[in-house]
Amino acid sequence: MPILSLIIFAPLLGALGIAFLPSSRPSLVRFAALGVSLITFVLSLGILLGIRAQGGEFAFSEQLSWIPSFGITYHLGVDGLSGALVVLTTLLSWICILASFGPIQTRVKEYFISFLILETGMLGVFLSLDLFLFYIFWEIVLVPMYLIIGIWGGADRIYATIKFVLYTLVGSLLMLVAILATAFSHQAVTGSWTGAFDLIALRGTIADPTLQILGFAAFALAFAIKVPMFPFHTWLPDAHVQAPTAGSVILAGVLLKLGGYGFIRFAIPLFPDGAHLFAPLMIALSVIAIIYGALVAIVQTDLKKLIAYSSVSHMGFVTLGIFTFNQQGVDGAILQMLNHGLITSGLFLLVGIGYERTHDREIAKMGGWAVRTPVYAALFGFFLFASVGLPGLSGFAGEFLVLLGSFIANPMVAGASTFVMILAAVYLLYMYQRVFTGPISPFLKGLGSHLTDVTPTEILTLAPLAALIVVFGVMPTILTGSFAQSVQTFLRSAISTVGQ
Amino acid sequence: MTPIVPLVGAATLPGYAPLLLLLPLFGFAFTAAVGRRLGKLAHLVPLGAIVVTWALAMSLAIPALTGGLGEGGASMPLFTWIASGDLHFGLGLHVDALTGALLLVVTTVGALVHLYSVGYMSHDDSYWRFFAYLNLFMFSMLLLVLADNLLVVFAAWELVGLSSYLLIGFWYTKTAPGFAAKKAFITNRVGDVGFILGLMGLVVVFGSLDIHTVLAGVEAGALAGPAATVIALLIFCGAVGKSAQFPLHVWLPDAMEGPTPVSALIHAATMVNAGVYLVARMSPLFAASHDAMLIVAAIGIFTAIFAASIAFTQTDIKRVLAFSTLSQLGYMFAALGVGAWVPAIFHLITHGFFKGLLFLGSGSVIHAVDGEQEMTKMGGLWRKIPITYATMLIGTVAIAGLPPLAGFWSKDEILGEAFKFGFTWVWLVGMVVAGMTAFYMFRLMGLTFWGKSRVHDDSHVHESPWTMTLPLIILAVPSIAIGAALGFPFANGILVNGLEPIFHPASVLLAHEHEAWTLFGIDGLLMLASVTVASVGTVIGVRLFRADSSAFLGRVTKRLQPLYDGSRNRWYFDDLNDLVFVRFGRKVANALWWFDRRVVDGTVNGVATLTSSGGRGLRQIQTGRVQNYALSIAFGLVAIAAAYLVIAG
Amino acid sequence: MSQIAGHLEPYLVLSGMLFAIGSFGFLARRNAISMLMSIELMLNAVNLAALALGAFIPSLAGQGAAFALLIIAVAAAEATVGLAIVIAIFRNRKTPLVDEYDTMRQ
Amino acid sequence: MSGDLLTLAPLITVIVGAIAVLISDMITPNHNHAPVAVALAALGTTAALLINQGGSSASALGGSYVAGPFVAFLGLLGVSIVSITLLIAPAYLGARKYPTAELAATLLFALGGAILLGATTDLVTLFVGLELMVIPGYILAGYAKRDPLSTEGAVKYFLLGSFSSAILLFGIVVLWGVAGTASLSGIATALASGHTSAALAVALALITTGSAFKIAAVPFHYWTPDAYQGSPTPITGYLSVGPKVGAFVLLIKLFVIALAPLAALWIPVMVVLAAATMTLGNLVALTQSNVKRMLAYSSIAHTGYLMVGIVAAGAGQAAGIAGVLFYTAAYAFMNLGAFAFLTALQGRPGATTQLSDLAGLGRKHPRMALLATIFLLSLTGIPPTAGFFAKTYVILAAVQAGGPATILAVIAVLNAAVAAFYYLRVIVYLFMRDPAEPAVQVAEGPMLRAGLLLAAIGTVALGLAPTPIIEAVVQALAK
Repeated sequence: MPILSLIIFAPLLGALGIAFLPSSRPSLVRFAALGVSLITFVLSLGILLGIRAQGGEFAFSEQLSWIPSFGITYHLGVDGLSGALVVLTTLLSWICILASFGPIQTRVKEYFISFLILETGMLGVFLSLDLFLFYIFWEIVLVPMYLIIGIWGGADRIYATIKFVLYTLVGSLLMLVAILATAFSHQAVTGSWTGAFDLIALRGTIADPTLQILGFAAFALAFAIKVPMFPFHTWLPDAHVQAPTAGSVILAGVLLKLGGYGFIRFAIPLFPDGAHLFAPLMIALSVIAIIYGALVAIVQTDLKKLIAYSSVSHMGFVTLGIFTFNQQGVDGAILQMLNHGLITSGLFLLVGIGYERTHDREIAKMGGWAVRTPVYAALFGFFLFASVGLPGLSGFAGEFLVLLGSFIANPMVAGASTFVMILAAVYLLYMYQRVFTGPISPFLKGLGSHLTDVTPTEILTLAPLAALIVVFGVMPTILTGSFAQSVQTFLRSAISTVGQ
Repeated sequence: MTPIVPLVGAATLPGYAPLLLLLPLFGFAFTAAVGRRLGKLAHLVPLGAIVVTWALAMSLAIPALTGGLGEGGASMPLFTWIASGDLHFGLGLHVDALTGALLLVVTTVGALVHLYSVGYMSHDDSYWRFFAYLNLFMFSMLLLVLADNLLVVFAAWELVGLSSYLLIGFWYTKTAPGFAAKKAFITNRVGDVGFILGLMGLVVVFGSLDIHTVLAGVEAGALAGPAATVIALLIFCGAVGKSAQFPLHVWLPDAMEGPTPVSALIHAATMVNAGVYLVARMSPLFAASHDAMLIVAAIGIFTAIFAASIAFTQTDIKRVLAFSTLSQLGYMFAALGVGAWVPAIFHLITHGFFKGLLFLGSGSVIHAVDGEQEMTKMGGLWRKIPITYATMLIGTVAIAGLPPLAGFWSKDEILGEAFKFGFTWVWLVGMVVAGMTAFYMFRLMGLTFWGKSRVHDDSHVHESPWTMTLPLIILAVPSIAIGAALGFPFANGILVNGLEPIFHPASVLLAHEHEAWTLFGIDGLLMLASVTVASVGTVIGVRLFRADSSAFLGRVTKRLQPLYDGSRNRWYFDDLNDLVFVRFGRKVANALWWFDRRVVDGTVNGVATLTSSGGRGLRQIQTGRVQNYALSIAFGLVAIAAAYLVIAG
Repeated sequence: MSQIAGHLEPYLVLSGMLFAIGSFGFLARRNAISMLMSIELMLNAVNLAALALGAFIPSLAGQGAAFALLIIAVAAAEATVGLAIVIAIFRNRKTPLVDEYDTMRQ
Repeated sequence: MSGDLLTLAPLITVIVGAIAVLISDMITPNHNHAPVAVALAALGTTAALLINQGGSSASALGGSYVAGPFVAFLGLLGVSIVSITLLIAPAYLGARKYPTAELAATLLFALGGAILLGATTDLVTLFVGLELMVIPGYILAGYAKRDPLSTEGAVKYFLLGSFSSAILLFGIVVLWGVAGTASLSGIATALASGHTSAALAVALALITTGSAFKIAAVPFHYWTPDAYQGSPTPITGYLSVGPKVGAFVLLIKLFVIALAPLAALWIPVMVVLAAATMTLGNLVALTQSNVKRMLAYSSIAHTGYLMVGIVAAGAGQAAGIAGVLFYTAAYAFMNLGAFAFLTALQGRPGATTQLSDLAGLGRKHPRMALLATIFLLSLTGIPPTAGFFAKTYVILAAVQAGGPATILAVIAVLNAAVAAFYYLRVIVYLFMRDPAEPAVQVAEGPMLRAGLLLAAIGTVALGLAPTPIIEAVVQALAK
């Protein structure tokens, strides 16, 4: 049974079904959407268990001929890496849908339809093994996100959403050219289109040095924009600030990961020589992103912007780890992706919860929030320290392994990056102190009884994240073990042929 | 000779050992979850947990110190925490004499502080939260001393930092604690950056962070020269941060914003000793680099005198104690730096007890004068709160280093060994500090208890409840006796015998050899000297502050105005930090923020604007007139023809 | 007469000149009708070329006339449609001058 | 002779159909649907005939007319274009008291021209076919004879069109003379030497100019925006796809087939023209506030993308022609769809097509807005839509061709990103702005809905399952 297709298209089918529900009954729509996403979540847990049992590099493979004249196939497969990301996606999806129950009151139906389509797109990206298929899902993700930010976003949403789409589009269109060039070179070499778009068939076969360099450059640009790496990051703060809470969550939790995943799954295995050529640049940009993002975060006045810039800093670890090309670095990078997905999502959920009550994110207006809503403050503190990289919470293992990997590669790089440990503490604790501690601010006082503590539903959205943060903090080996094989394959495929 | 036998050879800990961690952890979890509903009973579970923990700890510490566990101590591997490729960072417990020494202080003072807090915090409405945090701290601190892997030590290192953050900022509705907590955490992080980098260095060299593996490697000479120096100093950075040594000392005085039991437990008796423990634990690593040792000694002794000089003029009772803590910690690092490992740990223990006592005492004072901390608003309290007075006096005598109380033994050993190992300058400064210590401590006593009362309304000044005085009394005992108990007979006490094997390899690396201790020889003289200095300080202190002699003091300060101001303002060090890191750092961040908007994002938007303006320009050519259109066709034709003729040649 | 009659070039040159004149007329005139006439001139120039080529190039013998005929037919069709359109706009604008037909621009 | 008739059957059916339409109109005057019905019937028959011709290839008129898969493909495409136009037009014309019979007849004549153009193998028939397809265009542009804009557009279109026709014709004649044959393949062989005389260069220049005008390439594009904006919206829809498809067939026949030996000569020029065309089209479209005019400029940009395919084809990549053909099909559906949408918005006479008119449509008419979104996404080139595969196809061809073509491909995708801005802006107005006051009155009616649906189905189907069309295209070229 094609379980992967089932997982990818379950949300889409759900969306179609919801399209026929009456708009007049929003609660029905809400629960339908939640149900669909929960089913998808359960299914994805199923494959997670199956991966080990199946063996081989990719489990549950499906391959159907699609556009035979170019050897384009509908090829799906899952391994430890994509499996983990798929579960992250399905988990965050239902959490987001649940978290949208309250905030989204206009055009409810359209909203949840877009959200489920978005989920399909994201899952497709993680499960595609055919470059063409991958690209299609990659682009599909844009549309619902465009609508989610543009329709349900904040005051300046249209500028933000158009910026987001155009920026991503520029990168991905060049990637499309690179994909086609790769496919054609394969066809030119082998004389047939068979496998010209198939990741597994292409890996390690691209000899043409120019294609190695240009191809990698094009892929890297697309992924660097998505991650986002310095200096392609400026769409992120705008998008985050304008997006509705769930949008921010999914953006930080999954969409940014598409970039990191792209590097590991496609860009580097396909173009190892190009990757090694660009590695110093990528590492430099990552280090800049790590430090720069943190420094800029310090002076942010908007809660969401602050977390957005912290994402830039945290995602810098991902790219840094990947381009160390050693076990620790890559393990760390993947851990960092997953943990950033959990932690930052939590932070955005919390900011959203606060926004629900205050309709404001201006740090300067806050102060002494903890006085009124201790539980909220405590939860915020928890996710905040996870984000600071406190050992015992999941953030630490990833960052440590990345730093260790980069130290092995080049101690100077590690030395520079490690300083973010201080900066992260500075911008997060400084924010926490200004928002939650001290005497209650006039603005918050003015809200009176509106400033309620977290509701059970909101706790329900945060609890799974918190639990996972603790579990993966104490036993990150659960994760590292699950994707160990993927990392091995990656490291093998990442060996530069011109290197020796 | 294999001083630290590798893990395999070591005895295994009794099965209940993990309870040392699990009990406080449970206490924390339980109280955090339901403590709120328990109201004034919230302390029962945490207190119970800690008392049991104390009993268990003793059952391990005493044999450990008396060699009952064997030279290598005992271990118990638990599980692999982080693994990547062939690197495994496991969580395991290890107890040896050094651990035992720490367990002794940590659990004893810990248990007493819990008891003390029952009274001290009784009026606080988030009573439960306080005990939850205390248990979290105990868990972290015990993890720190029990862990057998440096990465776990680092984790615990951060966790004690967290609990310290939470406890300093306990009264979050006030502004100051928030600042102080943040400052503490961030300053510690500065040191931790060095720490973690050092650990990475060790991983690269030894492929492991298992303490025994690393140390065995160092003893085998696998790490030497500049590499050793760099790594040792990086790790020392962590110690400097946690133990508040210069220049990262700034957080500790502010940390006094926390409730006093916290100051006693975390910022006097236990957490701040973590740095000393770390350096002692890694003694061979430091011993492998002469430069590193020198720097440790220098930082230590400088902090000692620097802090003491500030303590002279502070008027907040807790801050005086805070600076005295810095100063005493400086002693310990000086001792470590000169290779006097055992005395360092010895002083750690004694200081833990009497400083704990002094802080709890000061808490009792503050409690008595309802929240007042300014000594200028105290005085003459000894009649009102005799128990507090008596116990604090004991503590003061102990810290002053007057025989036969605890401080004398350890401090004397430090100074003696420093001299004997040829660090005359350390010894000299140490002597001066000893005198200063005695002086400012008696100044504290004088301003607080002697002279006539300056309390604006001393009608309801009252002695504290038994839950508070009992710990004082209990702590007074070790403050008197523990020095002799552990340190006598000289150079052959329990502690020496217990710790010697642990530090033996380091001493070997330093080529220190111990000649027999001679009462009527160098050792006797040194002892005499230190006692003399201490007594001098004491006498001056008592003379000046027994009765109110502010007139004379006024004249002295007039003469030494700049020195006085400098000391009063902590030698302007916080202002310097504020200038360099806070103000300048903010400028940098703002500059980057400007850069991000104007340059990075500016480019992006610039491209967009350029494109659309290009469009606006181009649409002008659509004039709407057929002739122009026709003309452009004609021109196009000509141009193309020309192009063809050119290409065709 | 007969000397030149033996050569293809003069015809082509003539046709080229006619075509150029026609184009110039089209570019220069402002009156829609005149522009239409200029186009007719251009088409006739083409016809001339077609006939000449058909006459002089053996492999094209006979095709020239057919080609020319088709061109004339097309030209006629164009002219009809053109006049209709010009009349239509003249009704709307009351002027034959094309440079006043510039409502739509940019 | 009877064989000829069989081969010519589709063409004849179309012409007869056209006449039948006019007769039916005489019989039942001022009855708008009868002529359309007749026309659709004729189109149906034509389609059937074309399909059954699709397999084999037969020739008629002494070999200057060759029916086969290629003609079948073009014919069917033309049939769908004309059908959709006929379905959407009545709602618009009816509301403005314009007849539909003439429209139906003219469209059928034009279709005949297109079929002829697709089937021809020699210059003479080529020109005749072209004119037969183009001249109806002039009539259609001026279809709203009482509307100053419509007539103004028509005049511009007509004057410049016939001017360029003359230029093209002159070029064709000279080429004919130089090559000494009218047969396209014959010309290719005659020029095989690759030797170029001045006369040939001039002929090539004239032909390039003439055909560049027909496809509306910069700097010969000026007529497009005005003619498109002026014409009644559904007719604009037709003009933006029908003649364009024909013009690209012209390019394939003239450049890719006849002038293939001179590719080295014309490729550089084509590359420059293509780059200029797509860039100008997109940049100016960015600044338009009138959707109709914006789409006019966007159609110029699409010409640029299509030329990429021609360049690739010139460089010897069969995929180039295939790409062009697929693109024309995709473009036909998505662009007609977009114009069908605009038509629907102009239910009331005098209704404008300003962006602001679209504000909040997503709330008032979600289905209509959804369809519009599909067309716009396809025009942007977002998968899985026809537009995406079309772009991909020509870019793939360009990448295969390598050299300047690849650079052109990169320019093309960057342009696509620019284009995304103005297409997405329409979506912004549809969904992210509050409804305009007074709200637009959307025309309804089964025919219009059918037209929209047809276009949408084409757009999505070509996106989700492009294989059949690709196969058809590839097969059409296998001759």
